[in-house]
Amino acid sequence: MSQSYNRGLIEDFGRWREFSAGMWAWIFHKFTGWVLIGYLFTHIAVLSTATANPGTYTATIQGLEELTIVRIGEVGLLAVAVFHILNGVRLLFVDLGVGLESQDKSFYASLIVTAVIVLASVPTFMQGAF
Amino acid sequence: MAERYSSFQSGSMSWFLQRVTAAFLVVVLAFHFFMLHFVHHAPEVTFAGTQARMSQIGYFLTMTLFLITAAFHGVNGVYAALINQGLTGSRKTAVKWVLVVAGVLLSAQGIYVALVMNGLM
Amino acid sequence: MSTQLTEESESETETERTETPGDRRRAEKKARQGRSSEVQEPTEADEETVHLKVFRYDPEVEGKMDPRFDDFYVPFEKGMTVLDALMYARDRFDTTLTFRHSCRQAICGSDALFINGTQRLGCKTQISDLDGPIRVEPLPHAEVVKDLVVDMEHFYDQMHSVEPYFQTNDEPSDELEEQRQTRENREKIKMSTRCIWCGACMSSCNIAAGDNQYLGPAALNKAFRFAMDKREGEDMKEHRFEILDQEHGVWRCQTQFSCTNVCPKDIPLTEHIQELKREAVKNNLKFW
Amino acid sequence: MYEHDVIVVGAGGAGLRAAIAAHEEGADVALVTKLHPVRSHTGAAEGGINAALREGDDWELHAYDTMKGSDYLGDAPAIETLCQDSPKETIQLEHWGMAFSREDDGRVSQRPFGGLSFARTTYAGAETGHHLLHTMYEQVVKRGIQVYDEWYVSQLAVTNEDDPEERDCHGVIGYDIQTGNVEGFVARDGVILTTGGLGQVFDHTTNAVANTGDGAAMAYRAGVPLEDMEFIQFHPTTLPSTGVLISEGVRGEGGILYNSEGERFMFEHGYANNEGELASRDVVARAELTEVNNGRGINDEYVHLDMRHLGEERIMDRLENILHLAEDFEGVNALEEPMPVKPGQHYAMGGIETDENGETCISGLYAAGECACVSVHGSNRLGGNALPELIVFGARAGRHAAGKDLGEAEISTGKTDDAEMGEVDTPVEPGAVASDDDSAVADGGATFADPTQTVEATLEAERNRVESLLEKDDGIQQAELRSKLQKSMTANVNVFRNEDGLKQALRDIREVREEYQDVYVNDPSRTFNTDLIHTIEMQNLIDLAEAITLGALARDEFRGAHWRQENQERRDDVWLKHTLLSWEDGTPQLWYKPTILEGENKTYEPKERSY
Ligand SMILES: Cc1cc2nc3c(=O)[nH]c(=O)nc-3n(C[C@H](O)[C@H](O)[C@H](O)COP(=O)(O)OP(=O)(O)OC[C@H]3O[C@@H](n4cnc5c(N)ncnc54)[C@H](O)[C@@H]3O)c2cc1C
Ligand code: HEM
Ligand code: SF4
Ligand code: F3S
Ligand code: FES
Repeated sequence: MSQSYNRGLIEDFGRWREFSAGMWAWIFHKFTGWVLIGYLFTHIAVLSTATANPGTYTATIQGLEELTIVRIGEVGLLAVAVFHILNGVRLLFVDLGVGLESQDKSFYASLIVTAVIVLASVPTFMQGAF
Repeated sequence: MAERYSSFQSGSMSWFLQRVTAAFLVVVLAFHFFMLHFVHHAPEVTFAGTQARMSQIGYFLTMTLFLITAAFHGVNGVYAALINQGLTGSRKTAVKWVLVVAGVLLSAQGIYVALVMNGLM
Repeated sequence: MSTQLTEESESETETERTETPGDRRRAEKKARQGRSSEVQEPTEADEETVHLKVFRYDPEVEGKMDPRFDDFYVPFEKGMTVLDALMYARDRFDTTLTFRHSCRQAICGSDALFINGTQRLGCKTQISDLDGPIRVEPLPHAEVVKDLVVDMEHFYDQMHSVEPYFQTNDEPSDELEEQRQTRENREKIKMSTRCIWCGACMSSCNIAAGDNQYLGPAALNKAFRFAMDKREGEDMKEHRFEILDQEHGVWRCQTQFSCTNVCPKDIPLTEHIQELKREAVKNNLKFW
Repeated sequence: MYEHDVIVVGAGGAGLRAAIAAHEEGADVALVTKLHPVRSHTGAAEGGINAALREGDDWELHAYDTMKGSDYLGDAPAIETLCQDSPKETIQLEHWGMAFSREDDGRVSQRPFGGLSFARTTYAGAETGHHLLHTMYEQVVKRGIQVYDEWYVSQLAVTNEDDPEERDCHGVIGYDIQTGNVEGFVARDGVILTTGGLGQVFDHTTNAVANTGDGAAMAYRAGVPLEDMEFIQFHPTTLPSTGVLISEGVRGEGGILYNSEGERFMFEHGYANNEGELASRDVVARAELTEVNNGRGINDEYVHLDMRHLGEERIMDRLENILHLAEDFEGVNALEEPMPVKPGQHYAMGGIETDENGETCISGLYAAGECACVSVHGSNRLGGNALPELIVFGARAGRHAAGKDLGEAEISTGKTDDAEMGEVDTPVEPGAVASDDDSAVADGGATFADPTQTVEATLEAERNRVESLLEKDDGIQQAELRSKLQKSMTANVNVFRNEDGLKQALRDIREVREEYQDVYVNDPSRTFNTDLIHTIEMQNLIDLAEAITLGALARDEFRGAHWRQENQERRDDVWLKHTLLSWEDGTPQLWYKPTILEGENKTYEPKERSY
């Protein structure tokens, strides 16, 4: 073979503007999945305070909930979880071979529905945060 | 050509279980969020409340199963993602066992915590 | 092809040829070549002119060793395709412009290119459907041999690795006796048989880019074509699933749909891959 | 240097079939092809494969149709072999898994085609060629046959005895397009040329850019006669900007042709008062051009083919792919506007003279497929008869080259006692331009006893040629010459031919030939130098254009696809014979041999060709 020129990885993420719906869905799903498993570890760690004694547990949870940053984080988590769920359901349908022609529409729908749910939940989540 | 699939290793089970766990998670995760943020509000969570819920055997079992499936789903997802990025050979084996251990520890710790909450431990 | 670095280094550089007068003159010619950057000024009114920005690279020619984009201004004609414009630019402005092409009718699969950020066949893309300037590049995730020509070897290897040929254990003994196939079964495989090996799908797939061994959408589609052909019989089908069910087989697909989006033959690639996954799961459950 | 038993040059339908057949005979075979096999133009064929498979049909009917279609210029032994072998070769494809369209009972579908007395055109959707090509490539992969793809064969390694019939072919010279290396290929048992069509001689063609007739030109210069080159089929409905074929199906379904004045000229100008648009291909093509020449063309170039009145439903049902073609390649929405169409070069009936076993007069040199002329098509090819030719004669050439005994051929090759010398009055000297560089004239190497030496000597000459083309750095570029040649051929050697035009073409060809002496390759690179490849191809186009024109000038009659203004009828008394051209070391020599009309069981009597 003659010499050839390897363009390396630059082209991949430098070209994000050219990504299609399916690719974005994949990237978001990945991202949200990782956030969720990361959270799961943290979550269990926090809950582990229960093994020390009940007081610590209650104090920790309530202490954390008093922090605005935690509240905001929770809204973020909700967004992440809702998107992962909705897109997960979309993927389950794709796996079953249902609705493949409108896979891009269902992705956009997942985004919109996520946004709506998250916005609607903000009052509940932020209750008493400020 | 033949050597391509001589080390025959099916990916079908992990793929399939990832979907099955996902289907299960949809339900429980929604339930969990709803329970902890809408029915009871997170800021009002106390050990007593948690203990009360955990004492119901149905809730306890659901949460345990939730934890195990989520741990499996999450860890398996991470593993699949890494392999898709081209992880192979001994690094792959290493990552695999690290993830398995992490998943098992997570579940074990989680179950232990639940049992404590339950008041059984 | 994967954008990961391959393990073995490619050290097949040509052995030194002895210097002949020809070599010297060619070297001079090369040097001249490198200096003159072939830029055509727009000649006609802008709407009548197509502005092409074409990727250029040549491992041997000075000045082209560093990849660059060249601008060409080609007079527009009704019905003009990107391939027509490239041919015009080559024949009138710069004969060193290199790209593969042959049939001009979307059947030979030679001219899959990266046009304005999407994998398309040059011959099947109307200029009038694009916003200018039109950026033409070689297929991403493949090594560039020269200008718009990429190395297709990896793609062919993947295609060959799924045993892309009909096999059956009960071929009719009479040379004039046909194997029967129902219309439904033919319909089932019809779309999958349309593949022209252009490589657009493979180039568009991020997973294929990350995993060199991933069979990729085209090869999986080829496998689908045979696995679903009832003439091959059940034994063969099982054998085919052994190939598909391997680590770098169907499971690698993350349903990104890029392949389906770019396929110039409108083959529902993702659908076919998903069906293979389901079949594979079904098969494995059966063995329990 | 590479060495194999059988070297097949080209990997379209004919080449792949030949390689498989030779492999099955136990030969070590290699395919050397300038395009990857699946890129070959066989993939573009739409219609189907003629084969007498069904009850009520038999090979003799097929043979009769073919002979009639050829306007009695086909050779009976070739036609009968085609028709006898086609069924089993077609079913062979089915056994290899080809995705034929199916009937309710699960058998392969057949449809009616022009000029056939039985619906025997076996098809796979509207993409029969694509399936045929891919199915056979798959079999090549299965058998592990060696493929040298993107290797351009630029020369045959042939010994240079004075008499071509005494020459031997020992191999070929290939140029590796990817690396620029020139290498020799020794063929122990035979070289099979299957390089396909020569459409690029014209500027408007349904053929691929790669269809430059390389094999025919190389064989010609090596001493093999070219047969019936004047017979070129023009298809009446091709898209003006690309030459993409719009199937006859549109007219079959009721599509109408209009000129710029909105007249339905097929009737209004009396070209075909009965059949109208459905008259045979050559009639319609001539009518369209007459309209354009008389100033009634659109943009002075084309006419309109309108199918809007058929209604969207019917169009979607039966002609859907036409909509895509018009949209993708011409930017026209055929549901809303008429499609522009004009005649385009489509198929070369003539080619390398071979017998039914594919062998040429040079021993060890074979040809099959469109580049060859066994003479099954005579002066006019029937739709659906080219694909069976590929598989039937491809397989025979492969087997014979690999050493299988196929019996004595009935068709003779080379100048035999039957040969009748011909003469044609040309305005300029045809043939090679005299020069001190002999390699352009003859086949290179001296006569060596050892085959390898023949290849080596040719290799040396070829390396020098490539070297000198690359070295040269000013002069004229091939693209300019190519377009000049093509324009002249389309203007003068198109569907209308007359003495003046043909002579003009010869003058133009001469001019191009002389300018070609000055050609240079602009691209200095050894990597994928398509400029160089096109420049080498250009030489072939010149030789073939000249051969076509010489034949057309000589043949002063109207037969099949060849029409002469001076003599607009078929003249069986003088012209029931094949035109042959021999290169004679640079000086084309015209001669004729009689058509063979005696078949296995009967003699075919020339009749009026009317449908
Ligand atoms: C649009 C269209 C539709 C058609 N429809 C039909 C139909 O319905 N039915 C029918 O019977 N016929 C049809 N034909 C005719 C038929 O398809 C062709 O005649 C036939 O496919 C030619 O096949 P081939 O193998 O001879 O050549 P090709 O398929 O053209 O192959 C030529 C091969 O030679 C190689 N080659 C050429 N030059 C060189 C070189 N110098 N060195 C190395 N390799 C070389 C090429 O790479 C290629 O692999 C159609 C033709 C066209 C153009
Ligand atoms: C609630 C419902 C959920 C659904 C429907 C769901 C669905 C899915 C699906 C279908 C996949 C596979 C994607 C693919 O392979 O293409 C996936 C991946 C993943 N999921 Fe979930 N999931 C859910 C919850 C969770 C939870 C709770 C976690 C965290 C513990 C999680 C973590 C992950 C991770 C880490 C991945 C891998 C992502 C990647 O490919 O990088 N998921 N999910
Ligand atoms: S599947 Fe489609 S995109 Fe992929 S190689 Fe085949 S034709 Fe090209
Ligand atoms: S783009 Fe790749 S991930 Fe699957 S759906 Fe297509 S193969
Ligand atoms: S040139 Fe053949 S597919 Fe575009």
